[in-house]
Amino acid sequence: MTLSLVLVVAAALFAVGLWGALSQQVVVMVMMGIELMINAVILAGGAFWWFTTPSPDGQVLLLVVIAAMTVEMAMGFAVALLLHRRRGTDMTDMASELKR
Amino acid sequence: MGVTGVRRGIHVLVVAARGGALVRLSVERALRTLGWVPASSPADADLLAVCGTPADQERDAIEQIWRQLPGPRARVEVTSTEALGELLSQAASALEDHELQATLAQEADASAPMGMDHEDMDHAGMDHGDMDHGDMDHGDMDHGDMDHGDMSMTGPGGIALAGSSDDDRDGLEMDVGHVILGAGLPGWPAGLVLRATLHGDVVTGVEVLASPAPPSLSDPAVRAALLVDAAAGVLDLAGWSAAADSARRARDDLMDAAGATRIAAADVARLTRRVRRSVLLRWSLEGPGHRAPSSPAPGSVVRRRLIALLEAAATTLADPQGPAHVPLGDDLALLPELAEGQELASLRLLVASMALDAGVAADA
Amino acid sequence: MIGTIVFWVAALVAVAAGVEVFRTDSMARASYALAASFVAVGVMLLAFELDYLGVIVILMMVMEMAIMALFMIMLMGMNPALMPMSMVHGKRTATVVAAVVFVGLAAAALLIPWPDRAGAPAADLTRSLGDAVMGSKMLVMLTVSPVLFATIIGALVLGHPRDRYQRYGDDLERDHPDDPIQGGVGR
Amino acid sequence: MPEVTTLQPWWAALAPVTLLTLAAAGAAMAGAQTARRRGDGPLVAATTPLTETWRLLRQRRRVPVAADRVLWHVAVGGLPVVAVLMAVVVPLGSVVLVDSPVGVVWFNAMDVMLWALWWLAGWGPNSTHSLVAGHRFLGLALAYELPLMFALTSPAIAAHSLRLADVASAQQGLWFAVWMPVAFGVYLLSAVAFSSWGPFAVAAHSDLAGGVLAETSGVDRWLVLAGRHLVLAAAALVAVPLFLGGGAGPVLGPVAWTLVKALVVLAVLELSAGRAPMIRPERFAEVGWMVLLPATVLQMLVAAGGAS
Repeated sequence: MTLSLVLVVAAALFAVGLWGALSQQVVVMVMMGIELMINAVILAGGAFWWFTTPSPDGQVLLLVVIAAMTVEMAMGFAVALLLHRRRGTDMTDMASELKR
Repeated sequence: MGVTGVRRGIHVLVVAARGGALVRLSVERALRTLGWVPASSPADADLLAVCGTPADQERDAIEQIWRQLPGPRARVEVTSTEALGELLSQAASALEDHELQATLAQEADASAPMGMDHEDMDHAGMDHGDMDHGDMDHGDMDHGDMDHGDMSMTGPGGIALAGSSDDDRDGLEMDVGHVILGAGLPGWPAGLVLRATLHGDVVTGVEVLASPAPPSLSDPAVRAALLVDAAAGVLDLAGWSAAADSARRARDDLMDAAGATRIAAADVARLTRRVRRSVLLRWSLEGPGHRAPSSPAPGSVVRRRLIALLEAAATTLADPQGPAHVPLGDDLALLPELAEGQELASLRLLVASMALDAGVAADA
Repeated sequence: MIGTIVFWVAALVAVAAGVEVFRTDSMARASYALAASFVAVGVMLLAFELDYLGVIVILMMVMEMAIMALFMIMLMGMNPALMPMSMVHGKRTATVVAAVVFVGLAAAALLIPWPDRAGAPAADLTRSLGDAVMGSKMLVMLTVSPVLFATIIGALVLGHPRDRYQRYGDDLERDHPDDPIQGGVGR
Repeated sequence: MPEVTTLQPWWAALAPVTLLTLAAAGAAMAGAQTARRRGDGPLVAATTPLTETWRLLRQRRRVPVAADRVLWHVAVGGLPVVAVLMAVVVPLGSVVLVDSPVGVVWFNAMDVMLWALWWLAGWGPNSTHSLVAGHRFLGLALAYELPLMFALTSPAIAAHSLRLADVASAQQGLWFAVWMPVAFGVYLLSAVAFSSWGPFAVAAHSDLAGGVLAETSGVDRWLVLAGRHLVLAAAALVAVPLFLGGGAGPVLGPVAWTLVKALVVLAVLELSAGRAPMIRPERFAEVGWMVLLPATVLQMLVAAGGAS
């Protein structure tokens, strides 16, 4: 296993996530796509850290990425839930305008 | 019983037909002497014991339950307490009869929807299998106007999907379903059939489809036994099986022809004290069956009824000539009001606390 | 040797499960496919001796997906008996963009001459992470914590259907909230 | 850092066997208690797990219409696997199968796996009762998990390490259970809860017709029931290095002491069954967040103070 190969795996994960985030209609499915992209970022980050500079700083950065992902999820679900309650929709197309 | 050498640990699903409550008590007592175990659901059971004579519509339900027994399986229909031991030992040997079980297994395979895997989507109109589980109603889906075209409201396997409703408590959709609650549930009153509307796991409506026919009893010991049995049912559903088992022992003593009534009366008194004193029970039952703040009486309906049941049993034993308490009719009518907004599990507690098998309902 | 095999199996699982997220019709399966993808990435991190981060990824993502599955079902309303449906728009554009991005990233990964490793990992990586978080990088954590806290509050405010006036009355005059089911402490 | 030898991988085969033996002992204890309550003799009581195993292995399995078989199998088979994974990081005296530097977090991750497994066990069969039970388990999980996390942090803070062997050896003289009673109590309570056992048996309870077990039969049912005892046994094993001084003790060797202590903890967990009414998640959630969580945070501060 070399850095390049691991990065190709990460790129594949990222591309799958991107496809989902762009093509899915339902808010939660879009979020799953974004999650998958962050998953790829975590993997790539881990690989970079291991193969180039294995210092503690890199670990802290990964920790921050993981924290950012939880924030994304929590807020995403909250907004999806609110959207659902207020408008009875979970489709991105129908939520494209933020006004009621 | 006179039955020896029979395998222990057989799991038995006891289903009481309308009016079969008394027979059920005898059967459950027999199970205990045999070291057999009451099953919690058809999937758990080796043996189906039908107590009393089922009416026609009950027969359908029982057939469906029978189909859900995984096998090796056997069934007995107990209409009277005579020859009960013999019936049960025959059933036990039927379980060991390999030829018979092979035939039953073939039958099951022929009637069961085989290969109903996720990928097989075209088995519409199959037999539902479980009458009290997958029986969801049709509903509207508001994804329907999007670009995935016409969808049938029925999913694969002929099972209807959950629907939606306007007055949903949590504001979410697609979680409205209907379940039929009836025979086959452990500790369920003989003959009662309910149709519950669920929003997720919250009950929003209850309709009584069939009500039980409680026995009219002259023997105070038996009357007390039914009351204690009802209390045992509540305790079981509340999760306190140690107390439930003490109650069942007292009940079996009361049913004993030799008459261990005096011992049983002391046991009931002890159990009542224990139930009254349990802080955890009081706390735990504050949730289910807790009335709206408008209700004058504070505390849990279920707990009050439970204590009243045990007290009624004690009174009946102390004064055999005493009155037989409130009739049941108007009490069951209260159920929809009490059940609304409760969880499915709490509905079970409420129903159990009504002691419908005993035919007397304690004042709430 | 075993480590390498585990790594590549995990890599395969991560990507395959990622694809399955969008292929399946079942909300539950989609959620748990994503969880599987995260678990596989967690295992891969373990191969980089990132024990703490690897296990944390597994822990958090399984937890998150267990809850996410509920949201998926809640908002999309499917039961295990599923009907196939396509919930996709702009499929062609998405496919093209994703393919181009993949080719670009993969080419970059393979063609860029990555630098050699500078320095060696600490003997106890978990301890070194802890020292960094509690020492030189404390400011980062001090920033992350209020963000997480604000997220909890914000998400609750947005997501909770009942506010405190509905629970405690217009003048907050009730001792006990008027909830459908009373909580265990009575607040 | 204490000397701990990592065993060769082929010893791994012993892990499930040991854990299964422990779990069988636990199941026998629980069976004996139930049998005694029902008035059966002690011999019957002790053999309950065996007769039940024999019965279930002979039973055919029935799959309801349109069940999600894949996820159901994951749930059913996952329980024993997670239990074994939980237990492999526990040091038995001076030997350990997997000497994870983050053993405490590993245990935590495995208990979170149970969130997924119990819910999937409810989802799989496509039945109202089991699905409601699965949801209800998640409700309970949200209530106990955060206090549990803080309870697990306390010993780690006091020992300055997440490695279970370090945590065990940091308790020379005084067990963490003695001066961290809140953390230990929350740990025991959560162990019962994530095994869906005793007063927390919310995922498999009679008030929902057996909950996740409502449609489970045959070998599937055996795996769930055995998996539950295995998880209890694993939790009891992990409690030994975390709170009970690991293998330390007079006369007997460290391996024996670890097992003896684990058996005692297991007895406490197993015998909680049926002793008290069910602690309903909707009632318990508030207790978890408003009482247990602050209590465990305070406990953590005490642990930090005591350690420095």
